Amino acid sequence: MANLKLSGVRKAYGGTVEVLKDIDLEIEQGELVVFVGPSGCGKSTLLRMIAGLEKITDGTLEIDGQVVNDVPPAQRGIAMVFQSYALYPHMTVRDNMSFALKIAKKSKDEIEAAVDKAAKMLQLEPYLDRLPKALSGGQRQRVAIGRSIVRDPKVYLFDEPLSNLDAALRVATRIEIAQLKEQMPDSTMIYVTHDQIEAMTLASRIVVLANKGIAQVGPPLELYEKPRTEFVAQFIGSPAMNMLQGEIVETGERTRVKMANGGEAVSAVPTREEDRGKRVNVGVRPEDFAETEGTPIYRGKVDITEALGEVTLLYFEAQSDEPVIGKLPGVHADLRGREVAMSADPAKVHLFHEGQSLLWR
Amino acid sequence: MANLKLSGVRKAYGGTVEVLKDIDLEIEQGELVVFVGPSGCGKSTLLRMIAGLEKITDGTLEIDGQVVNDVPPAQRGIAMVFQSYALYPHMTVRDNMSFALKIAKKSKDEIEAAVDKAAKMLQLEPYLDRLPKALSGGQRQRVAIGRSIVRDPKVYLFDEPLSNLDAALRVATRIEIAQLKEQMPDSTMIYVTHDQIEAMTLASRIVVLANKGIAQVGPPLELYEKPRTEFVAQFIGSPAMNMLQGEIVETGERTRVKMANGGEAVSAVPTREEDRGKRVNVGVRPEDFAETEGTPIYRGKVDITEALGEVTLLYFEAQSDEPVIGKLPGVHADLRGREVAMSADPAKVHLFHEGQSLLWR
Amino acid sequence: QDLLVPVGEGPFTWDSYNTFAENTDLSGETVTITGTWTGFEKEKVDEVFRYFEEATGATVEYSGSDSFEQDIVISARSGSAPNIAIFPQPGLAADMASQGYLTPLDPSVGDFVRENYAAGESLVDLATYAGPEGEENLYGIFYRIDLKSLVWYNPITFDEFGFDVPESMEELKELTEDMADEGLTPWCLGLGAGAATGWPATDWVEEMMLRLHSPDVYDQWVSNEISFDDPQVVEAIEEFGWFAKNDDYINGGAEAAATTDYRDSPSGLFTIPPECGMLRQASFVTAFFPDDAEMGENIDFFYFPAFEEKDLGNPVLGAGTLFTITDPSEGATKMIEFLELPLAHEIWANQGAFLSPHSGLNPETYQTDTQRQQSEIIQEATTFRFDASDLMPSEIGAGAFWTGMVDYVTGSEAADVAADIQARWDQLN
Amino acid sequence: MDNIAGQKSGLSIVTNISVVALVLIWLIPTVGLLISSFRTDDQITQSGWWRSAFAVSQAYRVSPPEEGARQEGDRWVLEGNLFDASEDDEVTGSGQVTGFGLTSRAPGAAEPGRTYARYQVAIMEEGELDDTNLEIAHPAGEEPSFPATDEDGNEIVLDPAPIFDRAVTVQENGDFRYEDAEEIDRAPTIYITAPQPPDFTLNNYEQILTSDNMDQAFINTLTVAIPATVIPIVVAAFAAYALAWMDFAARGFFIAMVVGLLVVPLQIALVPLLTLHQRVGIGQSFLGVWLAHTAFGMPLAIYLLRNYMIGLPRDIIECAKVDGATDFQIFTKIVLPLSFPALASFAIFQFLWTWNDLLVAKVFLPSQSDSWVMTVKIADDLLGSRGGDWGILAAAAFVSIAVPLAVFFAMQKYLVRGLLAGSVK
Amino acid sequence: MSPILTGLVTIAIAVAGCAGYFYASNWVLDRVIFPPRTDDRGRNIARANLVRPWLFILPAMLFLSVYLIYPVVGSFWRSLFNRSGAEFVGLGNYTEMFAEEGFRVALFNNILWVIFVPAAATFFGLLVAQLTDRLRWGNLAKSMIFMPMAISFVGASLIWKFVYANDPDIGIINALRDFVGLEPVDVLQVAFWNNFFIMFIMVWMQTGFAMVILSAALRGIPEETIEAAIIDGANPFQIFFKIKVPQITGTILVVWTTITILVLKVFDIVYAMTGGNFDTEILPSYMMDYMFRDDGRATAVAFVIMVIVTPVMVWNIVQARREMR
Ligand SMILES: Nc1ncnc2c1ncn2[C@@H]1O[C@H](COP(=O)(O)OP(=O)(O)OP(=O)(O)O)[C@@H](O)[C@H]1O
Ligand SMILES: Nc1ncnc2c1ncn2[C@@H]1O[C@H](COP(=O)(O)OP(=O)(O)OP(=O)(O)O)[C@@H](O)[C@H]1O
Ligand SMILES: [Mg+2]
Ligand SMILES: [Mg+2]
Repeated sequence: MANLKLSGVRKAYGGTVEVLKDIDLEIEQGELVVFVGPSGCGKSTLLRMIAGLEKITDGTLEIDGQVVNDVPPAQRGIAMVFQSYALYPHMTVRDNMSFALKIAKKSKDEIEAAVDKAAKMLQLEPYLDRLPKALSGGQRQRVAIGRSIVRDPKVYLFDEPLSNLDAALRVATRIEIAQLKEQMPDSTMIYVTHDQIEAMTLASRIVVLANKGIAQVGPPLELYEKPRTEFVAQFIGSPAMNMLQGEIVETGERTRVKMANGGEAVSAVPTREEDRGKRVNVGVRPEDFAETEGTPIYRGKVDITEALGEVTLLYFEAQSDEPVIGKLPGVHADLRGREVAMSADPAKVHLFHEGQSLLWR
Repeated sequence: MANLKLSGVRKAYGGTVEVLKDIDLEIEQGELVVFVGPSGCGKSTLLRMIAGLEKITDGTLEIDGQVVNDVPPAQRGIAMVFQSYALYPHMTVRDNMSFALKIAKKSKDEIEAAVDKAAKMLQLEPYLDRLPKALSGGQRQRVAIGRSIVRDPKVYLFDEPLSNLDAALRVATRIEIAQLKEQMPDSTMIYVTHDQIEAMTLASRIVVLANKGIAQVGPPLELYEKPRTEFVAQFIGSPAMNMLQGEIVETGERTRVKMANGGEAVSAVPTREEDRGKRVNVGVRPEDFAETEGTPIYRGKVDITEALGEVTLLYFEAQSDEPVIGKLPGVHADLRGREVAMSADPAKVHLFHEGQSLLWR
Repeated sequence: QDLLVPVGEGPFTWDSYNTFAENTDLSGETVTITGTWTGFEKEKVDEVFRYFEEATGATVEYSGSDSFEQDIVISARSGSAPNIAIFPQPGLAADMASQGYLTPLDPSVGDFVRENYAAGESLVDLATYAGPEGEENLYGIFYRIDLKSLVWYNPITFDEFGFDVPESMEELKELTEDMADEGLTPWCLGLGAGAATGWPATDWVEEMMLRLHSPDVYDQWVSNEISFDDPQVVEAIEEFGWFAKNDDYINGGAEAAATTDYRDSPSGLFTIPPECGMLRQASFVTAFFPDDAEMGENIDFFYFPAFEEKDLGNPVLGAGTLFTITDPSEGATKMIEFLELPLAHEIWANQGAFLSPHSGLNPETYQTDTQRQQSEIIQEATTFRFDASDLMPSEIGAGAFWTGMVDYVTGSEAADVAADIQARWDQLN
Repeated sequence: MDNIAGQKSGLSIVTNISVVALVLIWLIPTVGLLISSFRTDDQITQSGWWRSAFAVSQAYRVSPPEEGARQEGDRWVLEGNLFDASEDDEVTGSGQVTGFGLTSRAPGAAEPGRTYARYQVAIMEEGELDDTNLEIAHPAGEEPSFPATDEDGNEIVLDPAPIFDRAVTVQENGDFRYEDAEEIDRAPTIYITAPQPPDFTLNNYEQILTSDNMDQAFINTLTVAIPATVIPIVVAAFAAYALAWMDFAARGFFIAMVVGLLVVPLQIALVPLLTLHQRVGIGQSFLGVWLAHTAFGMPLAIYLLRNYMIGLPRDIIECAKVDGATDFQIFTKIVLPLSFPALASFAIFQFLWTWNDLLVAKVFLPSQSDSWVMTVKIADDLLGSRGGDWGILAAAAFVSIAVPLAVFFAMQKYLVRGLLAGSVK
Repeated sequence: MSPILTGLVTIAIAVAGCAGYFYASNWVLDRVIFPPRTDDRGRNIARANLVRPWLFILPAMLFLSVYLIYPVVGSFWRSLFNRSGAEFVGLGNYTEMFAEEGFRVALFNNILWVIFVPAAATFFGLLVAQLTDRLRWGNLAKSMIFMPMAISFVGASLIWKFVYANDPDIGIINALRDFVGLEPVDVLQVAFWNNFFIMFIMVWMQTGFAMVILSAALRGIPEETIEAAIIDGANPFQIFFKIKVPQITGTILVVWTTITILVLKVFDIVYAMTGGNFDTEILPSYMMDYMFRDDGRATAVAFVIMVIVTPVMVWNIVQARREMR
């Protein structure tokens, strides 16, 4: 139940390998912030710095207004759930959950009350006397969460807590975490994940990390709808947003772009007169493409179709390096090998400077 | 370049633990058959029996018309790609690929030609002299495939070959496998996977295993559109198909069902007069649901919404054990907590006997 | 390598050697020998064997080992015994003979010993054992004799302190007390000898047995006709204890004796200031004197005296090593023959720290006067007895007796120790 | 974990100090031995090895020749330099007198530059007058002043006056003046103490390495140790593979058997085996030692290797099967190369063990010196004949340690890896 | 022939002979007995595969049977006969032995050894493993501590004779006593405690072994559990005792067992240090006193040792069986 503030945080391993720099971020009490980013971008490192498991090379970390750079992990009032669960394998579920409290020399009654409460919340009561190895993956993850809860920390930290679970369990546990958050609206949570769906569904705000820094911070849908950079645009959403080159030919409330491959795109992004003639990248998400009879944004021969039942993915024959992908609802196996023309709702056509920032800002 | 026939195949570990029984399956030359099924259902076991790595307890396995139950793996003309790649860690890529040929005492030239050809096909030429540990996951997987190709086997067996790769790589390698199959249209492949998208996109036929046997065999879209059992219906597609109880009130070309929770469903599944009054399960995929003003199939309060950008998942407050989920295109965060009525295109409303088989057959 | 002395030179008895050499040709044959001599002693005995090689053309391979007693049993059992084994103890040889591992010598050897060895008869007796079938045979020939009843001292120290060489045990005990009074530790005593730790103490007890009781009692003790815990034996042990269990009398204190190596013990005589005044040890100990030891100068010896009041004469304790054939061959037989030549004895005598019972040996060949004097002691002896522990069964003489003495020196009561040893002896029968 | 925020550095200091302490305790014995192996026997008994870097004071007896003695008054006088007079290199080399005396009891009783004299005095002992010698140090050229009592507390009677016996004055550089009440007709004995500079020597090693048959012993040890290391590895590796990866009826039984035999004390086997060897005609020979070592190392070898091999990925082995390899090929081409760390770590153990073995070598090898191994050579020959010769012993110990240490340091990294997989699982 | 050459040739023959067996027997099996001819190659290969495990395991089992099982059985049988082996005495050797003071002392000491040495070696090994875990010079420290492993028991005894020497100028212990003004003592003669001084030599040697294995085990502990404990507020001691040690109990027990077994085999140290005097005899050295003199007694002692090891052996078998599941 706390707010966190990172100012100018930098991390360099061994003094030389810089992993993160200039991280400024404020997290309010009650938020659930998700860190996403490509593998190796420093998500775990940032989380571990907040936990105190890594030293902060430069900058300050404040929790509730207090600089805690040199405060040992145990005194920061945080709890962490690890990707590998990190349960103590030689202790029963109950002992796992009460370990921190015992270390803190809490009274027996107090411990029991806290453990029972958490166990109830997480439906772990039947397993309290089992050893971790006698639990399924999902149950283990719940124990790991329970272990955090009993400590009643100011901040919860989750490092890819679901990535070791299989698909079905992952969905179920994800929903459980969402419900848990709802039961503890005041708790602050920071969550690291690889999984877009987790990020989109759980986060109150998503922090996209890239290139040693923060690429964008914002609520999930804002990132989806208004990615600030091509990187974020392509990172959020799957398959990634298509990027097509073009040149602005008409400005104003709506913008018209002449595509390099001959088509034409209309975007709801307003431009000013002086933008005319500028080269832009037109971004269209595969799911926003639709077959068209009129002037298409893109026209190409379908190389492969993947029919997923619900939707069909169209892989166009590559004309440049970047593949173009379309996603049409329903089944369209017949499109394979055919020439298809695609366009999109102007509201869903994004424009990017070649210099990467979203034009319309 | 062979066809396979399993007749009455049974597997019992240690003579008592029965894992598979009554497996009858014919695989034609040139097919790519995917085995799917819940974890532990025996997919790997079946594949390993075909490979000769497990003894067949009962029944026969024929390859090209010859019973091969007692033929050792090496003589069956199969090649297998393992989930863990199973590269020989102490051999270079080239040695890995030529191992089988050396064992078979092929001439040096022959080996070199085969390896070079496979390496070219899989774009492995730059890595031929590296050790596996110096390769990325995707490259390793390609080596594993290349190792199979050089042997020019009758049947390729893949056991979850992509499950150790990260999301992006998985997509890329999946497409590579699809292209590979296209280059070798005559080769027979059997592919085990957990991943629905892989199954849907790669398979010429999918074999769904469940309850020690085969639940359904068919082309992917057939399984999606016409699942023979509730199990298959719920297994294929994500989130799983919603199952709602109801009672047939009108029969004929179209069938009307009165739902247990008050709604009404119309299905394009034809029924006969004598079916009237029968209790059925109405299956609707979340993505087939749409908001309606008219009589809904289902009406409920939205408990949680998960906005994925492209689509929004609606989790309805549970009225019975089975959760009901809707998937609407676009963003609908505002639906949270509201009462929503859902219906679906009659063509997409599936009817199941309470006894599990799809009615319309 | 050159011979120690070129054939034909010096006061050595060459004639018989030359005859032997003419009559013997063992070219190409190898004679393997094992024994306990290692280090300097091995070097010396190798010189002797070199003359055998020179004479016969055979090759002699001698190996000396500290654990000879074990090794010989093991190799005999595994059928890879050497041709000749040199036993430091008749006891073990008797054991081996009874198990059939030794080959009887030609009776002529016995006759030779009787005629040509000092106390020849007894030396024959000591080497005559019952074989596996119970028949008695001569199995070995003694070669080197050690004189045990010697006390070594540093004349300079005696001179500076004004001590005189004692003539009787009474005087020796008095001297011991005097030294202690003067602040000089009287005795150096080292019982340590690896696995054989304790044996020097058994010599003391044997000396005391000979000085307290008649030789008959000694013989009975050896053959266990009187038990080990007989009061007479206990008395001897305690007499030893008078010296050894008094911290003031022993360099480093009585307990230190048990861990001091016997090869280390002489050094105390030579240090400045001296660590002790006297050392009772056998003649071979000169091998362990420091390099700068010079007989008559800073080291000398006197006879370990007898009690004047007992009137038992001048008993002398000795020991000897015994050549036996463990794997018969022409070479082995010839080697035994070779030992009958005075030269075989003279060569070692000439290298010092060696006494021989061979009467044909030219005394001039002794390296030092000391050796000559020692051989005189043997001549003057009224009683000569062989080391008792070497005659007892090896489990006692090379086992229980040793450890018992260590126990005694480090605190146990004489009677208890003796009883333990007797108990062990009882088990053998 | 060095990265944890707010960590106290005190703990790491304590850790460092404790490790230093432990390492020192562990090293001291060996270091002591090592240093001692470079010292002469005299030095070893004179001063502890920990003081080997400093000069030690040592006492010497010097007898300057009596030539040149002359009479001065009622005394005979001999003058000269002790260092010149001495024939002992050690004495000459020291070059400095730190003390001197007239008896070996008190060789350094007087400081250089003073006079040390012996008088005959009368003392009162238990009420009776007695004569005794009294040694006393006093400034050179002066008369001594006698103490009231001697060292035993007896009163010294100065009347009649003490009678001069002899005196000596020694300067630091060794110049001396010896006076005697009687004519000097033989070399007088003077004791001095002089510092002996630290001195290290390779003599001990030279003696050991050039001693009879040492080279033979070294080769013998290798002849024992190498096959006794390789044979069990080969045999055990095949068995371990069979127990890990091949399916056959009695597998479980054999595994239990191997584990059970792990603990059989090998002494139990010596007597029966020796008899057996003799009966089948092997007797005492290298073949016998190899067989014995192989067998005694076998349970541990199979146990370690099997544990390691079973940890190899099943997929790889199955893949090789699919590739057409027979079990023999799988073993030689896949499993063996992959088990290298385990093989190496067992090899280290077995090598150390066979190299250092005394018992098996004594029992199964002939007792002749030409088939001695190093341990036997050291234990039965060197230790025996040089019981008190610490320097030689120390050098001998180091000679025997050298090869195993070299092997150990060379293979160390495999040891850890092999064990990691072997015993920890 | 020079000894080096002889040595090399014998080494080569020995090693080649051994490898040759496996190669040849496999060749015979595959090519001669069950050749994979085209008509019935499947069956022949399968049959060859049934035989092959036995080919692989045969030499090892031969060694084990002849050199370990046969002696165990043979020894027991021998221990029922008198010293010369001629007369059957039943359990006579055992009863006589147990009646003897010396044996009881050895037995008692041996029990001390079995308790103290594995415990102390494991303790020190664990301590060092833990302390050096994060140390920059940890590997160096470990090498130093492992070094005694490479020394023979005889060599080690020699080293410690130095340390324990009576003379304060040779023995460092007495030098220290001397330094603080105490009388030198002969530590090998201090009743009862001398056992511990001798045992410490073994501890000194085996600590390295324990350390190597335990530090590998410590490394194997998942880092996250430790980090979780740090976050839970555990101090370094609590982390060590409550998190690390419980997670490696299995390894600790393995180390413990191995050292226990070794302790029951080693006679050299006692032999060289005291020759069994001063009440320091242990069973293996006691047995050596009788070996080749009284085989009846010697084998009886060996059997007592076997009996002491039996629980350890059973425990190991149980452990191995469990692991196989
Ligand atoms: N101890 C370390 N020393 C040096 N570099 C490190 C260390 N730990 C991590 N790194 C590097 O820091 C970068 C960030 O690592 P981090 O684990 O934070 O990435 P991540 O975003 O969590 O990746 P993933 O999604 O794969 O978990 C990586 O490039 C990694 O190689
Ligand atoms: N050696 C064995 N002995 C006994 N049972 C086994 C053995 N191997 C597998 N099984 C059981 O057989 C069943 C099928 O296993 P299999 O590995 O074929 O499943 P799967 O469908 O491949 O599962 P997954 O998707 O998790 O890979 C499982 O219940 C498993 O527990
Ligand atoms: Mg991470
Ligand atoms: Mg599987």
